[in-house]
Amino acid sequence: MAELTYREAVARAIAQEMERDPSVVLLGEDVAGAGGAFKATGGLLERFGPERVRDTPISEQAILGAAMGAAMTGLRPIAEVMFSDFFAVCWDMVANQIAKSRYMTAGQVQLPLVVRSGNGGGSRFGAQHSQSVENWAMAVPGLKVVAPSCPSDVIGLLAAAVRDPDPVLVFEHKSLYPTKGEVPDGELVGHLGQAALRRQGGDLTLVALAAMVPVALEAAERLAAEGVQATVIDLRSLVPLDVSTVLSSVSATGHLVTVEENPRLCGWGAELASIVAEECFYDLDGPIVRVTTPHVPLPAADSLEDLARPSVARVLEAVPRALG
Amino acid sequence: MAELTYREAVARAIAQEMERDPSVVLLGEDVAGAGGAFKATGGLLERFGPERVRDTPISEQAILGAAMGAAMTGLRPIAEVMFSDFFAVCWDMVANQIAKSRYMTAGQVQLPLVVRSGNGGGSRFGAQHSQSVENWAMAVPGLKVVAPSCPSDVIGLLAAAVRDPDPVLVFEHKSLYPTKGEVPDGELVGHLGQAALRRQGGDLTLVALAAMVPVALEAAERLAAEGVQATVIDLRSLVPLDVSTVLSSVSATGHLVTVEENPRLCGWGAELASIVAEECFYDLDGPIVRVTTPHVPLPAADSLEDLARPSVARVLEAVPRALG
Amino acid sequence: MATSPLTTGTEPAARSGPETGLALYRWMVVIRQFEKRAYDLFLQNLVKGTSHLSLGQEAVAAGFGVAMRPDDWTFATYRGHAHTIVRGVPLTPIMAELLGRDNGLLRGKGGSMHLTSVAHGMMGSYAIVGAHLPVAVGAAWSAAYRKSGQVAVCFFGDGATNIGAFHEALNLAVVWNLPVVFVCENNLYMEYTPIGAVTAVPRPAADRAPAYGLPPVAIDGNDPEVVHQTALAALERARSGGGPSLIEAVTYRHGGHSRADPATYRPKEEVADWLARDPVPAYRARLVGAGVPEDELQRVEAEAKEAVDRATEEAKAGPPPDPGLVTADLWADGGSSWRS
Amino acid sequence: MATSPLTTGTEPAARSGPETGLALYRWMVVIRQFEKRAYDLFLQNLVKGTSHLSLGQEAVAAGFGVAMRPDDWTFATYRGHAHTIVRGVPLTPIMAELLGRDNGLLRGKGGSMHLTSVAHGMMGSYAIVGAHLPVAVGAAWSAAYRKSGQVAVCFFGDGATNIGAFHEALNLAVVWNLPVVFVCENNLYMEYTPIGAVTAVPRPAADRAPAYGLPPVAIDGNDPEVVHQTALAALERARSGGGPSLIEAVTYRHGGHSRADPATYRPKEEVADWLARDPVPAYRARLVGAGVPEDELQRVEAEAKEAVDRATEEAKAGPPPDPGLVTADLWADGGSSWRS
Ligand SMILES: Cc1ncc(C[n+]2csc(CCOP(=O)(O)OP(=O)(O)O)c2C)c(N)n1
Ligand SMILES: Cc1ncc(C[n+]2csc(CCOP(=O)(O)OP(=O)(O)O)c2C)c(N)n1
Ligand SMILES: [Mg+2]
Ligand SMILES: [Mg+2]
Repeated sequence: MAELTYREAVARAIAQEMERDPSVVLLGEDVAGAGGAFKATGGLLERFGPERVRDTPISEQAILGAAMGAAMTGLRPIAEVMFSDFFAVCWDMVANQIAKSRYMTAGQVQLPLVVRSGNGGGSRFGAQHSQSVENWAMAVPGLKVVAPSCPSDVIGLLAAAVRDPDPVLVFEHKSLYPTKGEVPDGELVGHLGQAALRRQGGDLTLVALAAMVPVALEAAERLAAEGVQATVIDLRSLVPLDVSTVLSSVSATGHLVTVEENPRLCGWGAELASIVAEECFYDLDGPIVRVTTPHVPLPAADSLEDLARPSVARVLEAVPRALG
Repeated sequence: MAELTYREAVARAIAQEMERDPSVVLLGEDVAGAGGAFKATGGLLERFGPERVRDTPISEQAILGAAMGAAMTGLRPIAEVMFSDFFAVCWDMVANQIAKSRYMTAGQVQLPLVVRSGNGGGSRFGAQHSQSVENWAMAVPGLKVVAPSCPSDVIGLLAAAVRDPDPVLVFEHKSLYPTKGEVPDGELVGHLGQAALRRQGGDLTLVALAAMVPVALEAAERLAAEGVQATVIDLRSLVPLDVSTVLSSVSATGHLVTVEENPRLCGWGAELASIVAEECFYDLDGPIVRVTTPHVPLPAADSLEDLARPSVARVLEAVPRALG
Repeated sequence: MATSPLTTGTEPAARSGPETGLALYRWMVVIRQFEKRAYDLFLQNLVKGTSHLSLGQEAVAAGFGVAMRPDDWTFATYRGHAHTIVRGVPLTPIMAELLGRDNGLLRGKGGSMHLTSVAHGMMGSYAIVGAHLPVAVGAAWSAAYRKSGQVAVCFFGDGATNIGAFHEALNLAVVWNLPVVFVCENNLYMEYTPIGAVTAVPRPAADRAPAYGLPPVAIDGNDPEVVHQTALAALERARSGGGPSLIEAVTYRHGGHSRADPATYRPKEEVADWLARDPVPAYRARLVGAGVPEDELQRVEAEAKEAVDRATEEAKAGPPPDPGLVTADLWADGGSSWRS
Repeated sequence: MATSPLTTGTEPAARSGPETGLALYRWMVVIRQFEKRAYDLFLQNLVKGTSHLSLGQEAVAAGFGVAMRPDDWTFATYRGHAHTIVRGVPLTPIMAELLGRDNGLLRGKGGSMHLTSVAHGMMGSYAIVGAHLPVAVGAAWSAAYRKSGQVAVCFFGDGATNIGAFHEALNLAVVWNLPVVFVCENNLYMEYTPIGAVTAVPRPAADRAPAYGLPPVAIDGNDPEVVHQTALAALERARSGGGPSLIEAVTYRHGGHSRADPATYRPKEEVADWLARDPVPAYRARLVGAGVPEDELQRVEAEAKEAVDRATEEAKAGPPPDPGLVTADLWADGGSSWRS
């Protein structure tokens, strides 16, 4: 056991996989010489050399295209898109090429690749550097999508992503990079598609992802003080989605609140709510309530950004509506 | 009254608006000389001249960037993205620039622009030319989103979009271009954000969009033959979303089935289902069921594509589950 | 404009020998026959989706096909039948794919625009303009990393030179000095708009080469020997660590952009001019002049026709795709489940 | 590499007069003082988000600012304080925006990376590399369409020359012959990587100009008079229907890429070299040499300092933004409702 930061966990996961498999390579803007804009890839150039750890021009389409072409010809690339907002400049590569090639070719094209990206708000970077866009990826068939909330999950999910035969997008949350957590020693490999039960309670199910997990947990503590016992599920993986963990919890509690950072419309919370409203309808004892950022871009000023993103207070406000 | 095709309606709407307002201009690949890849802009070059109707290179980022720059400095451009799949190559312009500029600048930047695009499947074009991506747009705050299902709505919504002070994405359905409908004479201007009640029935609410509207209507006829009376709502506009029309219908019928063409996860159906599950929960008498394309890209072969897209049969299959 | 005089950036190392000549001719004829048949089948409503033919552009595919090593990689656009054929992919599955049958190359899932046969080094046909240039760069990176000596060859149209991905791919390929050959088939038109009307330079690819530190190369894309020699030189350069090449092959499509496009937007004289320079009869005449016996050419032609006939019959006999394919092969496990 | 000898593509029409010289110096000093203050405030934890300073690059903004007509348009990157200042936007709202206050230029909604003042022709600061080049093209199109004589001037970094939007914007601007001036501030680095390490040509912008039919222009971006004269010529060319220009102004940032980046990735000697060519003292010395009285320069400096002091105080006194702003101004109706 050792305490690591979330950013250190990224570098450790990549090193673990590069050590194990010489076909694993890393590319992106400033990932090599500078160790990454978020300092999450520090030391990798020194350890694995410039053939495996490569700085690129500011050319996201070329970065992802290169990852794709390398993956289909035998490498297992890890590409970095510095801020997840920049997926917009290479969305064709992600949504039309990487996601669809295996299906269109009836399974001929293999794409074992990983795209890591700094996602989410809280850093006062404004609308073009703060988005939570995991729902963009979730909406596109052919992409696996994970978003770890703690250092040990960073390692477990990133390692699982590298070993997975399909393309996986790993959303690292920017505001979590400096956070710390205990990490077991030795090799760590997780599973894609397993939610984690972070807290057990019989009155209500709270589902959250990435930076919203601590928010949900704190809300659950406050609720406990008022006598309401909440289960908190850390979804961890959006595709594959651990539907059964959510359904069995909601079956037990009868109430669901989702806590998501993306803007209001068409987020993973909407998907989850719809699944529950279809598959678990008769077990529901109250409305399903989603706590989200309102349907606006994130403002830059600290006070405004804090108001926009879901907070413990907003979760607490939502719970009575869900309990009905 | 005259009978027009859906594609003729596009040209008529644009002509109506260009006639009225000299600041309206049209740009896109092959829209001028060739009258559009779908022949939906025929005759406009001849009528309004090469300064107002402009062919572009294959440069979608430049097309949308040019539309944005022109809109913020006094023009009202209508840009064409030939197939909506190509939004992926200019998604930054749409999602990060056009959608966010007014908000980020506290209202300083005005963006009265329209982006039209051929959307949806049914043409056996395969995975990269058949997508329904209206949910991509719906998920991004700052974009208005409409999708007409008939020629008169094409004119009404397109005209309303041109006159709207905000950016509007108009999803024209490729498989509807050859379809015909009655269109009133004279100027036609619709409203963004009004759903249309296409059929009234007390037992069930079916909600559909664009090419799924005829599917839902036919399903409703078949249901009527079995004694189940369905209301069919043509959503028409995703942003603004006519929530009240949907809620009041579901309050009356107690049952909701959505019929959407996009892949399974995070579509407008999920959003609508979630809204109903939150705001109308106590009026629901059964699970909310979504009929969608499965979470796969669209296959090219006719038989496979027909199996993948929602059909009357799939809607009929879903109804008993919704009725509980 | 794109009709400006051609320059040959790479001098042919040697004239092609008679065997090469016949090989070039054979592929040109096979492509010609195949594409004409595909058009007929489209008119018979048997090709259901869209298709983009290479009629008139056969010399480019043939010249490269003959020059490439079996383990080299092809990346093509939606106009990819010809490039698939020259890699030795059997004609039946190609034709069956156009017809949307279960015996299609992609079992009907991809259609005409996405022909792929990884086993033959045909790494895909891409329907988003420009998208495959960065992908080819990635394949070349993998070849360089593994020191495999493979080269990625990437074909695209004149119109693709104006999209961002072109720029990013060229720059990265040069910076990383990768074994990739970019081949612009300049057929003077994007869909319906002349490339000269929307491009800042006369030669859309060649005039951009210096922006990536590469020499400008524009060749006669209707001359299979020029194409073949240029291909050999570029492949050798790539294989020996000399880095990328960008080649503009000027050519012309005889028909419309896709399917039933009558291509009325092109001046009659221009079409007539280019038809007079039809690469197939022109090369035939050249071979005859070089002493290749007439009956040998006729044999090649008959074999091509027979192969296309057989492929047509076999394709037509194919069943519609298994319905289970709709939800198959999204993931490596063969399925498409999004829930665990 | 980017440090190669500079060439001046446009010959200065005439030496700048003393008034112009003082104007250039004034803006350079204001920018210098403002940026140093922004850095101090960042260290005091008052600037909460990120910020990208133009310390060392003042001559580019000043040279263009003095040359532009009031109704011309500026499009800048996240490194846009300087370009906002030279359009005459008052310093207080700029500073208040950095501090995230209600009296900020964008009421705190945009922050340092998105400074915009439409009333001053400052049409935005864009934080996605390359995105604003096509937008500037659109503004130029609108000027041409309305025959307004306005010019769009678009500033970007060396790193932006490798992204697709650069290519698309340049091509379209030339094809449509639009009044737009593209200015590459080549400060030799993207974030932390030297531009020469990731670019296929030595001069990232100038060496690409011919790919769009434009002459290669690289100038000394630390000499405000060279910048000013080049700007005048390009603006005049654009205004008179001569079409776009692409100018590479070679310069250097004194500090890190953003915020507290210590910029240790740069060789000490390189930094020392460029500090020795600091444009502010260098230009001061030149003006003194040209006979501008010392007290006039001191007055300019004192005024600048006073203006920045006042802006700082007023900004600090600003309240936090009205909470209602979170859901304001998504739409033209002032709100952000997505339901009707
Ligand atoms: C990004 C993108 N934009 C537009 C299209 C639509 N489209 C398909 S082919 C084509 C013309 C391409 O012209 P060119 O590159 O010259 O190739 P050619 O078809 O002539 O071989 C266009 C505009 C597309 N497929 N992808
Ligand atoms: C599309 C995109 N990719 C990456 C980034 C992250 N990023 C911000 S600034 C920067 C470096 C830009 O370098 P340059 O263009 O030279 O401008 P400079 O900062 O030196 O002024 C990078 C990579 C971004 N903002 N947008
Ligand atoms: Mg072409
Ligand atoms: Mg720079």
